Amino acid sequence: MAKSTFKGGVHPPYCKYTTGKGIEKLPVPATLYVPLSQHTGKPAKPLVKRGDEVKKGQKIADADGYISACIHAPTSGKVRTIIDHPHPVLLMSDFAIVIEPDGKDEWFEEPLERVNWQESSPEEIVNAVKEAGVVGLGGAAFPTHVKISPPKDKSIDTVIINGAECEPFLTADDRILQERAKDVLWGAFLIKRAVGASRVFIAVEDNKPLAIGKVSDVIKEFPSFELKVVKTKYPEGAEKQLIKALTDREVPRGGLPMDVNCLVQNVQTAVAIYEAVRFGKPLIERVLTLSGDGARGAGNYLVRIGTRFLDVVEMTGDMSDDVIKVINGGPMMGISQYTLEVPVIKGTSGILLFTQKTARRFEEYTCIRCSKCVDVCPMGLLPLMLVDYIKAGRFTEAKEKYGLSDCMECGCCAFVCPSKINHVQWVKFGKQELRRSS
Amino acid sequence: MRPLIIFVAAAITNNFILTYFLGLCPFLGVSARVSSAIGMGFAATFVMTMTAIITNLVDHLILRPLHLEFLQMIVFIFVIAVLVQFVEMVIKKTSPSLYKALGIFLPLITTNCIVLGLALLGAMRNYNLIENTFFGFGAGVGFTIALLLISGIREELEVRDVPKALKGAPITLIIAGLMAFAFMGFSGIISLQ
Amino acid sequence: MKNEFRMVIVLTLIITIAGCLLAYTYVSTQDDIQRNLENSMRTALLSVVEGVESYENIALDEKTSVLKAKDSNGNVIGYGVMITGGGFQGDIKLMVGFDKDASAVLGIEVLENVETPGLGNRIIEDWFKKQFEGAIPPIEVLKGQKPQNRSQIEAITGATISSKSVANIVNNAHKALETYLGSGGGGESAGRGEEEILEYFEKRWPEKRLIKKGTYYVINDKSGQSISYGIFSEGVEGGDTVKIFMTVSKNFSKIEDIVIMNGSEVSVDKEKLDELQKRLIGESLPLSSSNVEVVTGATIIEDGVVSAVNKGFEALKKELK
Amino acid sequence: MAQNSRKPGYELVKGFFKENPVLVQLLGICSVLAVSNTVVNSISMGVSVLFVLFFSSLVIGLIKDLIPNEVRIPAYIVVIATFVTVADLFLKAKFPDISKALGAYIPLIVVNCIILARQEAFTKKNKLLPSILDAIGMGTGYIITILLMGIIREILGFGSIFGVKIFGSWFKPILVMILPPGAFLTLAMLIGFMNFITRKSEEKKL
Amino acid sequence: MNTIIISLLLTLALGLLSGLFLMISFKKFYVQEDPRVEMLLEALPGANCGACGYSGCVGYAEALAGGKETNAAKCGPGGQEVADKVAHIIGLDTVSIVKRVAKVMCNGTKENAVRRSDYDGVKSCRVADFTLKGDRGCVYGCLGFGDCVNVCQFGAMFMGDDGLPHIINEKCTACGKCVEACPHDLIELVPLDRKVFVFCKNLDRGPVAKSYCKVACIGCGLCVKQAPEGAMKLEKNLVIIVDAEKVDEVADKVVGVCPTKAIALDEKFAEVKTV
Amino acid sequence: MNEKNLVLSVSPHIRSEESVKKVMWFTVLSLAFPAASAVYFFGLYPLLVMLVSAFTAVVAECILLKLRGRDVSQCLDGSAVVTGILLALTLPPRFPLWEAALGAAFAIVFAKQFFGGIGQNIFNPALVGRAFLMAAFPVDATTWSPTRFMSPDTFTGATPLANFKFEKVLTPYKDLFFGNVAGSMGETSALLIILGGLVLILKGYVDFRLPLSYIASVFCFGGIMWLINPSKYPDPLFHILAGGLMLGAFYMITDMVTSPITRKGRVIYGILGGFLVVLIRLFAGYPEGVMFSILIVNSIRPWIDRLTKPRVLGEV
Repeated sequence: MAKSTFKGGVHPPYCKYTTGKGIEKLPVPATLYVPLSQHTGKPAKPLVKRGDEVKKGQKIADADGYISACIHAPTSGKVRTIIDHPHPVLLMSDFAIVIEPDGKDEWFEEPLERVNWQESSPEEIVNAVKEAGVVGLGGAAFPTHVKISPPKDKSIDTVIINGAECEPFLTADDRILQERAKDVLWGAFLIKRAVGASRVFIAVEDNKPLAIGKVSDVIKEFPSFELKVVKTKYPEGAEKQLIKALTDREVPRGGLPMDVNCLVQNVQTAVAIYEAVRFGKPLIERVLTLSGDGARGAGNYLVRIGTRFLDVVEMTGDMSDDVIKVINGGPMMGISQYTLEVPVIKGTSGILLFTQKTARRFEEYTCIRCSKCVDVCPMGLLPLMLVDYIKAGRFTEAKEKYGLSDCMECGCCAFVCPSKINHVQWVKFGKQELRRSS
Repeated sequence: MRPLIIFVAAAITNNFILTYFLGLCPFLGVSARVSSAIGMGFAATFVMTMTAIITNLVDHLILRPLHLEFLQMIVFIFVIAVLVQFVEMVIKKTSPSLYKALGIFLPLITTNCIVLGLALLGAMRNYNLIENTFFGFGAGVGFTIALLLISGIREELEVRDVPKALKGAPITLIIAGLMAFAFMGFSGIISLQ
Repeated sequence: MKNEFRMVIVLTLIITIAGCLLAYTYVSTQDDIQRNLENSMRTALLSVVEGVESYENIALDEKTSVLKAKDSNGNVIGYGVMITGGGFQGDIKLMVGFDKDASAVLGIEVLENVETPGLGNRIIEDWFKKQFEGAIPPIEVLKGQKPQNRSQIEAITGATISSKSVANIVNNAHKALETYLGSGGGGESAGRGEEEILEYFEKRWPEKRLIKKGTYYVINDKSGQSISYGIFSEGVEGGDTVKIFMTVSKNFSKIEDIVIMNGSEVSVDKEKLDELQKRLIGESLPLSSSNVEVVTGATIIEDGVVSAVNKGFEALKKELK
Repeated sequence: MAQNSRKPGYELVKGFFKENPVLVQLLGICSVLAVSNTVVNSISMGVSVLFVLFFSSLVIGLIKDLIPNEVRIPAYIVVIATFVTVADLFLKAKFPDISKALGAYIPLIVVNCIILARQEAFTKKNKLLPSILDAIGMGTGYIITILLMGIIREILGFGSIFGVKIFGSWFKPILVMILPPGAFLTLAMLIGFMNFITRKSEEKKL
Repeated sequence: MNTIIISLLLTLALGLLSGLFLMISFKKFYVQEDPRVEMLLEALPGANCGACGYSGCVGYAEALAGGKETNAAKCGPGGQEVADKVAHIIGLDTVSIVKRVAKVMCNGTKENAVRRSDYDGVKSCRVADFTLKGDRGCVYGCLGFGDCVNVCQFGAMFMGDDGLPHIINEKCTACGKCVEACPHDLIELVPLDRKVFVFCKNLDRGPVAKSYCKVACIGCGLCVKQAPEGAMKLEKNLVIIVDAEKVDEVADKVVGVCPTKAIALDEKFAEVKTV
Repeated sequence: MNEKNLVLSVSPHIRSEESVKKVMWFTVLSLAFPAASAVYFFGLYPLLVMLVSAFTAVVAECILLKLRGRDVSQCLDGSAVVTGILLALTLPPRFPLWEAALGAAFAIVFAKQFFGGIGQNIFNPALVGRAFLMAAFPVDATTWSPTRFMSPDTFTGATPLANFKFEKVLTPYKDLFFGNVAGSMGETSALLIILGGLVLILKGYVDFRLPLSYIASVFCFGGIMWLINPSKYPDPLFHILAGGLMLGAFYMITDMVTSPITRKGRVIYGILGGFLVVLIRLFAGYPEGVMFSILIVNSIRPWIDRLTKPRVLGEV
């Protein structure tokens, strides 16, 4: 069977070294830094103040507005302060609640199975998800309760569980599928219920045979569920590309998946939803991949939100001395960090430690118009023209003629570019300028 | 067949800009942007076709019978100037939008050597009315083609690292020069009388 | 309102003054310009035919004209053909000199060309032109080889097409000259070609057939009965050559019809010629100058016509005997 | 700059280099490109343009107040055309060889933008004397440019100057210089060079 | 003679006919226009050369009159003279009387400001700031890629060895290009005779600011006390000079009291430049 | 923890192994195929021409970069060498060295540096150099010499195309394919050029659409004309084997900088180019049209790019 895929894309070296490493639970570190801004949308409002005692799972910050999410204490302890601390996404310091664990790790409310959780109404599911502070765990960290409660005029017929972890190095989703396939499917079941969809696709790339095997074992129990094996290609896991590959529907420009009656959720998010609905467990920890050639203890770890990268590294066996780059997320779209002080947040799908060998520096050369970037662009854009126009400061033209806003910054263009042009940086810059001017 | 050959020759193989150097002055300014190139191209094609018709009539009906060929130049240029002025006024009055799109190029065309050059070349080659019409139309199309090609190139060059001293007219002339190399390939396709 | 009138007046004034000024300049430079034209033609002819004292220009069509080169005695010593033909880039205008038999090329001169400078343009170089001296048409162009005979020339390296074009034009010139000479048995006519005249006769008497018999024509009726004779003839008077075609009744008594072909140096209005023609029809042969009424303005050729008619009459009689 | 403009001397000299009609104002490019393949042609064309420019400025300077604004262009252009025709006929009568070489381009002096542009830009707004000086200056500037083009192109393209070979047989003419591309490129280089110098001198001033 | 008479008649007829024709068309098709367009056309050379990028002088004049074009100096053939006239007609000329120059309000030299990371990417302040917040500890200070230097058309700016841009006052025309170019709004146009400046734009709390920059304003407020009432104020951990003249009067006092030398005299700053 | 600062950069943090230098020098390497045929058929002199041409190109690039105040080391990125060698390969086998050098310098200066240097040129520099030489020294640029395997006595000084155009003589396919014919030093052997081109295609430096559409287009248009009048026009196979078509198809029209950026655009570009080749070969004065056709499509390219913008995903 021809595996479905999309147009464009690249094949970076996958380096999925940790696919065979089971998920290990990391201990609670000495201090936790829980940023208030861990999701797309408005930062949460703190509910605690300096000196307060908190319990594990206690809500410490509340969602501020509709597109926002609440935050829970990852463990029990004392709030030392609320202060600016380096943030793994904003690239500068931002407010974080600093918690000193008391070591007891006591629950505020022990997660207990709710009766008849399988029959929860959509409202109940959305509510449970909202209370648990679940956000998209694939990286974008969009508040999940928003995503699973589409407006009345949009109907969703297809739920896609995104197990196509296409970023090199990352194996967290892969492991989740291998170890908790059934929970994932239950999560998908709940999402399907919440949005009233008729079918569920579980999308897994064909380079994850173990996960595929596991899922196909348990999927039989779920009618109207379908396992979809997709081609291994980056960025197969991007929403629009995945939808195109599985359903041949195209999300309109500037639109959302719900415009074509689809909903895409990451496998970990599905698990989080499952836990939130069944046990009322808030999102206080997540599985991430620690990898890269500088990581001595590469593997998949269950980490408390707020654990600093530094702590993760130290608890897993340190790193080699020549690490020169630390990345939050995958190598294609992740964010490089200027310090290891940054904490793990809900959207942290991986921590990559690169040495000189992997994280090579390149001088930007003149574009030779080889147009490889055009060939690989999954959005059908002309990256080289975009960069030309952005460089010339013609941002509106870049948007109107060359679709600047359609770029999803997947980095395929920059990856293949023989001139080592930083397309993504230019595009980010261009978008920022556009925002400023409007 | 002959009018068609004349058309192709004037439009491509003996392109006025690239082989006769006619019509270069506005060419340098107007070729900077595709939008103005299109406007100018259309306006020029229109005026040139009209000119070809009218000067041919004047030539064959008035000047030649009276043996006043030596007056060709002043009569032609005068007729063209009056014609353009008239067309401009009409467009301005009747369709302001068309005037915005085309009319503003009209004064530029009166003083453009390509128009008079066309009239005189047509007279020199003894074209009849139909041939001359095709000749004028072809020359206009050729002018438009050259203008479009060069403006397309120039718009791209705007975001490129052309040496400062060569920006504008010099690089345009260089492009024209290199295009003249390319168009040399067409020489001999149609040899014209 | 006043302004508008001023507009008209000024415009009119300016163009009128300009027109007059130009007309004046034109008139005063006309002679020089004409002379320049003549000169250039003469120079060109001189460069291809030696010893020309005077010449006669007969325009065959827009692109071709034959120049009859004469020595001081008025004898034809050769021909120059001024001809325009297609080259590689555009037209090439040549003056081709032929000997008086029109069999060999005496020389060529390139008058105008727009060939690629330094390449096709090399047709103006002497070595290339010299190749044509004494060449016998039709001329063939060889590439990269030395000519073997007098009908071959060597092409210019890298400019084969231009070389071939020149050879072609020379060949065309030769053809044109031959046709011209062949038609007129001396080739004096220019006003009307032989074919045209024959056509004219056919139109005039559609029921009759003209049959060429050597130098004269027999005119038959439908049934094949010969009814009259026709002949081309020429006469000279005061340095002018006049050529005629006439038909004579079977009994050699009357001119049945006559067409006077105006030579180029004889400038007489067409109406006058027609008038003269009409008067001659029906005149009895041989003609004497006295029995032809004088046509005003045509005196110059009248004597020539008379002598031509008589010469033709004599010739016809001789042929038929 | 501004105060200079009143001196008659400035009006004369400015066209030579500083406001050179071809290199700086980009006027009259067509004829410069078309007729500059030899020095002789360049001079003839240059002188013809100077002639026409001078007389047109003179005449238009004299009658400009009589001409209503609306028919300015037809009127000017007729005056110019008249002088061009005169020049054309004159050349045909007295210098047939040059007339032949310049071919169709003499008539095109009529639409040589330099002439009309100077009338519109200068003569129309100034007194007679400055206008004439301006015309002479601009005409000379034109001659300088076209001559420069002619010299460059003839030397490189024919290996000669004024038709006299100046190199030995070792020299191989670069034919392209006398073809259209050569014309375009040479002029491009001249204008580029001019831009370069202007830029440099401006930088110095600052 | 014949020829002359025929010419005369022909041209007379032609002139009259077309004159009348034009006259009638004028009356019929007359369109009222913005008078300024006429004036501009009058001022422009009328060469219709297209050097301005518009379709001839009319296009340029209309763009100017319509306010679409604000550059009065686009006419190549016209030169300065025409530019002046044009500017006058559309009222564009703003002559600055006091000479102003651009000044960089950051003293975060390589030595003073700590780098937080090793930047790898497009060498442009704006790009670096918008995408990665730059590579210096201070996200308010100079990024040091020289965007301002690159946009300066007058060669009045250069990048010093200290990692900061410097301005050559004599060449600076206060065109404001560099002000626009700086993503951190560090460059200000100031009168040449001003003395005291706050060479800092940092909004972080004192200890934080101090952790990455030796000369950061830590918002201690000592200077505010030295200055006349209302001449300076503290806002978001940063001192702001409200009334420059008053502050200049007590320059030495204000400068002397600053613990980090974030406030400095211009002359003192100038010394750094010459290095 | 180490004291060194961490590297801060925008994603992606891994890059492919390609670089401009690699692409260019590999292209130089692949030019060994046609260069080998040049040496095999015409002796060592062509090698000298290539060296001189490439050297001049690099020097010219270096000087211009210096004058323009750009990074001088760019001259060694290989692109100038490619231009120099390609130019040499399009020249007749006995082309004078100084003229080749002049052509290379012209190509670099006028077609490349004046447009902003590498990646910014509109016209293929090698072909501009070639066109310049064609116009500057028409005789030298069209003086062909026999291969080492041809008898000089019977050699007419014409290329197969010229032979056909002017003498209506067809050259055997075998000679055309292997290269035992007169012509530019690098264009004669279709076989070796195809090999070199295939290497580039497999390496991903050349989009197969370009040579394919170009050759196919020549084949089709040539074939149509042949069907119309087989006695007057050559058969399509002759068209694609003779002259510089192969060199043009694999090395010239495929130039990254001057070819369209979209796949659709490339196909159109190739077809247009092929059409022009047939047009010029059959109807114009020159026997060969490859160079002109590519220069002409070069100038049309901006419009092709403009009109073949790909559909953005989700665009209606």
